[in-house]
Amino acid sequence: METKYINKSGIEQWFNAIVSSGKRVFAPVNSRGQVDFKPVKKLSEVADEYIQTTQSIKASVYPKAEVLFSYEKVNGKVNLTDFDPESVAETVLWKVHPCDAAGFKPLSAIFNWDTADKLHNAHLVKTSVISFSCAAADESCFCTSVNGSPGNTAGSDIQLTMLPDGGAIAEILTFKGETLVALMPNVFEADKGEKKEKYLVDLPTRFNLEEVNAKLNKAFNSTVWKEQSERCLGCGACAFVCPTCACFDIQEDAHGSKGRRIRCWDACGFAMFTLHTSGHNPREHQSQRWRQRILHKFSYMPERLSVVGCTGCGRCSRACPVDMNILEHITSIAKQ
Amino acid sequence: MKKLRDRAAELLSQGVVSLVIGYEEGTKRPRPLFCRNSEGAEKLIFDSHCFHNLAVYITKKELVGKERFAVTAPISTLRSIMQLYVENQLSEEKLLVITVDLSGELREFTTFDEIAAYVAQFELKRGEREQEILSKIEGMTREERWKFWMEEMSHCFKCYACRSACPLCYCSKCVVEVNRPQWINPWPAPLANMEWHINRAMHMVGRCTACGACGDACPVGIPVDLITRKMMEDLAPEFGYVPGQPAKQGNALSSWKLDDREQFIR
Amino acid sequence: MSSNTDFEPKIIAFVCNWCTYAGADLTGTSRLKYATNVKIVRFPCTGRIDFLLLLKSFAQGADGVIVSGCHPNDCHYTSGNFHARRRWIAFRSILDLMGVDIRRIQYSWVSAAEGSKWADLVNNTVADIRALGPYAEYQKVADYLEKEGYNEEA
Amino acid sequence: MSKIGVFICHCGENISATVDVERVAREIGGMEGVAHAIDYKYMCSDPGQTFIKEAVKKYGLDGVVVGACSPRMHEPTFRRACAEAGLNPYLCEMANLREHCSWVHEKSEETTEKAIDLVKMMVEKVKKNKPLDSIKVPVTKRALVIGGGIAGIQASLDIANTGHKVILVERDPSIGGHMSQLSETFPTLDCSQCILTPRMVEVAQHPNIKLYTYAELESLEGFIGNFKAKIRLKAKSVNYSTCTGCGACIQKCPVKKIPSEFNAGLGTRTAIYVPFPQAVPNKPVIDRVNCNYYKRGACKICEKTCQVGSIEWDKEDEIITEEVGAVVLATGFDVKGTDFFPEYGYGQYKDVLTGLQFERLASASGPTFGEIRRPSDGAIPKKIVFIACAGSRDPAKGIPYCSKICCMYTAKHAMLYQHKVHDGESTVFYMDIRAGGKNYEEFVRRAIEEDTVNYVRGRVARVYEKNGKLIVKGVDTLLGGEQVEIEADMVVLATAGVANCGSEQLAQKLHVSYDPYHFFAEAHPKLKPVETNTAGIFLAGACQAPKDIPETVGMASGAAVKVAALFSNDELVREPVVAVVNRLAPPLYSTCVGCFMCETACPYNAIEHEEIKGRDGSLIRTIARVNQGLCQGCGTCVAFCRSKSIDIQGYTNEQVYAEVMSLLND
Repeated sequence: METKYINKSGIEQWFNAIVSSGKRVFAPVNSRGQVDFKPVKKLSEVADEYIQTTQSIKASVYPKAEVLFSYEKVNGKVNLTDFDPESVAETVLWKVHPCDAAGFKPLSAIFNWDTADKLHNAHLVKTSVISFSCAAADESCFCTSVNGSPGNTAGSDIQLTMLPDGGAIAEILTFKGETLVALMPNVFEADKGEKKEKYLVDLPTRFNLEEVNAKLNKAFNSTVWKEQSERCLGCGACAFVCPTCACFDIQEDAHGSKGRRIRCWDACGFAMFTLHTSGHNPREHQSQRWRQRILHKFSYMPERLSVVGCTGCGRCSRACPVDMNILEHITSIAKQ
Repeated sequence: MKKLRDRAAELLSQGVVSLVIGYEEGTKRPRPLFCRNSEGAEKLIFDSHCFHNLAVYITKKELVGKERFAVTAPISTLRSIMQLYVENQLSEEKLLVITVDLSGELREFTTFDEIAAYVAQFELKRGEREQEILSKIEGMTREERWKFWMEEMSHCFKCYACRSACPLCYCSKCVVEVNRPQWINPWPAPLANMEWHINRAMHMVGRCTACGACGDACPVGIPVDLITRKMMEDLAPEFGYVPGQPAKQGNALSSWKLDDREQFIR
Repeated sequence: MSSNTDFEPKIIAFVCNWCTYAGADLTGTSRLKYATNVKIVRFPCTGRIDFLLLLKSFAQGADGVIVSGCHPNDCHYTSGNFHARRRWIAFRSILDLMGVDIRRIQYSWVSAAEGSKWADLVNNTVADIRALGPYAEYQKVADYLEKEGYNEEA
Repeated sequence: MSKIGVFICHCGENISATVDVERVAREIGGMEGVAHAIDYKYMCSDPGQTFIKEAVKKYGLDGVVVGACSPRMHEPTFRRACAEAGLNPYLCEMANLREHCSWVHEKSEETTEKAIDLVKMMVEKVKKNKPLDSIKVPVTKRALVIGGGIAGIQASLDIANTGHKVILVERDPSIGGHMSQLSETFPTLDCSQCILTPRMVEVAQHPNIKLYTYAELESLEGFIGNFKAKIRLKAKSVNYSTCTGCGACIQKCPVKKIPSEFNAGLGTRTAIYVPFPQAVPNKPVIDRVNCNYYKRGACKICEKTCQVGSIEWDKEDEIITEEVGAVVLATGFDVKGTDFFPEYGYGQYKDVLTGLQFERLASASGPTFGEIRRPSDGAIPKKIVFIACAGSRDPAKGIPYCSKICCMYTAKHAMLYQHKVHDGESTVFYMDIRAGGKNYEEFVRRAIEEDTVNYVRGRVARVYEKNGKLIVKGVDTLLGGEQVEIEADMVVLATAGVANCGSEQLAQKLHVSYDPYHFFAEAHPKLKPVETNTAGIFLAGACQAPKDIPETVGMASGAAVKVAALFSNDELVREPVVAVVNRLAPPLYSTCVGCFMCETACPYNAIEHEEIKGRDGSLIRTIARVNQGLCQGCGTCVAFCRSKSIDIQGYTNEQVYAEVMSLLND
């Protein structure tokens, strides 16, 4: 790990070098009234004024629907074409928030908890993350309450902290990061000794994670779930914008004698998610599904995978049509 | 506001209703509130920022239970309630509807006829946002419209917030979840999304009251409400129905006229 | 669009049992010739025809669709065709709004006595769709899972 | 995996001349799930069918596809063959290789490929077919006939004579209908009453007929074979079990000036009355609207007169329920009154009459005892004008149709007039003379030639009164539009026949459809003229459209045969091509959410409400249920159902989807 300084024009030259290297570059772009990660070619396309992209980088790294394998039956013989990890394009994510980058850890923990997930890992290997530390936050942000921070480097390959002169402190964190630096090493100057903390937004913690965890351990039968979830509509918006939600569905796209099996995003908040063929639904009510969502992230994952299933990005709160504010709900549980 | 809170508290404490569905202050704007006692009623608010269509909750049995309940309803919610009524989803005995009229007075409806008469006073108009986007769409060629919507559809990740927020999407099993046959591909892909939204619009023919809840709910900002709205604007005059003032003897697609348009039929 | 004489359009016809299917039978008994491109799927009534089938047809590679049933007032079930007519008015309006090419769906009334009308309908529709060309705009997006690849036209 | 047998027919050379049938069989034989595929010269022949039967057994087939002619031709044949081999007949489908392929295309690669596609399509469909059982509905062998005119009388007698019970409901105090009002009937000029009254009496005395007069249908529920009719017996105020029909009360009734309905307003009747002397039953009812006692609370003269104490002042309407298996609608028609015609004085001229009023004048039992006299002054009209098509065939009047009977009865009227007033002069204004029918044209010619009725082709623009005469202004279009003006003593309008008042409400009660003029709609204009689109409800007579007596009687007998045929079996067997609402395990029970939009879409009122109740009897949900007796299998509800909760057997979503996909996936 190495810290360097890169000036304003250096940033642009380096960015252009990454683009010309042939890698796909995704960065936040402002279009249709929303800021989201999109393929970009020029630095000027990258959005400036925003707190958070609508969707997390999950949307750029993992396709919403992806072919696990395809098949064709010819003269009674089945030809199978498996997923090819090499088909995944090298991707660089530019201007990722630390809370997004931090999402890779819980995602990997889930996808690889017993057998390694070929697709997930292929995407991960091909992705490099250039994060920008956060100089601003809004009322939905709470990374500092879930072991994160505006300058958290977890999951990043390089982290830039923007300086008033337009340049940035560059923390080169991994080998992938070094590879990116190597595309234009000369723009990286020696560290000027600036403390990056000075440029980070001050985000006080909103709740104590251990305290919440302790409360949740005893809360399975609490009435709080019903109270909190009454207005929840049961859509999947929170799950789909979440950087750590990993629920998926397997579907068949069959056309006569050929077809493909598709993995696509799903959400534990959907009523159908746990519906059995028999008609029985172990999570019949919205309150049970809401409980599952919270307990999974704040209790089951820390317990079983040793990682908190939330990075405090606040996207679910922003995306929710009925203001299911996760911070408010967790805080209220902590206070109980 | 005080009148509403007092009345709600009264209804709850006297046991007239067991639940009042209304609005409270939310993070950035009002949000739905469920009060089951007079304490909860203190949080009630009702103003022009109360946008959510609360009719979406009144068909959820696990929520409203078996006892009588009240709902505070701006005009858009009232229209949905009327539509739900003709679709046999509501009963007069169980529902008390409260609104605040233009003069700020509290009004209570115990019958659907009263609601129908009240709703009839209000005209459904395009707002600025709808006007802006729709006139843009109306100015496009067919190919441009296809491109426009395919771009929009590419953002859809099928969270079904549009469906969840719609008071009229109360099916216990939506057609997208029907898999024998799989009418609509369940994965989020541009055309599969397009199919979903075309299907949604078809299912809303003669039913959509243009409350805008679906578009408001979309986390990725697709103006899905304008699909159903434009459909409604185009078809309501032709089929002779008024959104929110439904006919009991059948909706636009379950009825017909001898002289319905057919110049497109060769 | 340029007309393409090598292009053999795939067209599916959704017809009712009592009028158009019987009409097409009469075309046969009258030995009137028409193009082989159209294949008939039989329904009890036009009222039975689901709009989703039309959408699926295009997604699965159809270039055109014919929907045909009894003339108004002739429906075997008295009003199935009237219900269908309304459904198609609504469906066309929505498809047009979404930018789907509604010229590729040909609606018609063909009675059991109109064997020659059926032959004409098929031949004219085949010619029309041939002139429009393959419905690539729709078909090519059918298999894509992600936006990339089709939206960024070279 | 399916085991489907495919049988490709050459149809002699009809198919094999343009389609390479061997290749079709060969390629289909390689398809997934096809266990056996052959081609043969004539599949429908005995040996052909034997191939199928043997293959079903030998290969244990669970589906059969016959690629041959149109299923409209031989589907029953091949389904029967399958059934005989022990395979459910509904697991057999046909691919139309002849009418839809070989006959309409030239011999070519494409033609054969299309044939392959068509067979493939049916193979994919059959894979999704399910064994179906025909639907059996029990039949209550009792008929309800509504309307006691000649149509209802004929239908009742015909049904009763087949040994089945009939309930005949008549709105008026007597049966007989319009026919009882007629003087003489065309084209034979026999007396209407003479031929009708014996039939009326036969009805009253028939052991199989239960007659309810002064009664109306209140409601009808159920379906073919199983209707429940609620009938309102209007209070007659007279106890028929004791009344002897002596008529003394009628003599004494002080209210005597009520226009007689039977005499079309030309005569009068009393408040307690029998509509006409030959009425069946020949017992009076009290017209409560006009009775002094009911109006003012005092009178009761009839009660004093009645020797047997039959007057029941406090009698109330009674509602009875009858279970029936079939209904015959014979509610007849009405004619437009003279007040419908502004151009002819809005009914203000007393001597402008309707054809029905003229019937009463000409009738021996009428107000003038058969003499043609002017209602205004009782004088015998010396000049009379008949105006045909008064209202009929006049879109401006809202009656574009032909009332059908007017040409004939107008000729009859003119003839009767000439027979009764020998020095009289009669003129008929007509648009066309429609005298189609046995001996009809001859009848009209006789009126013109033998009875010297003056026929003028043209319309009458105006009728107005001047110096006690009715001035009839018209044109003679055969004489180049020459103005014709006749000073007449009497004018008779052949006013349009219209639907009976209340027919719309009745149609709604019965759930039968009706045309824009409120005549009941037949199920098919050609092939099902006596059926309605509601199974088990039939039509007889002028309630369907204006028609004359022989046609009415024929139709009534037709309806009776339909009823008798229905009653000839204990159960009704129907094709199982009907809609069904899905049922699932609790807690869902069904995906139907009970919006009941299907109920409003169904042309047959086949959608019912089914209450799903818990073990404690509490209502869980209300969902739709299809009444298989009423459903005709159009499938409109299926395409309409948003949650795909209704499906139609034989054309299920899975089946049609598989068909479409097979055509597109290669």
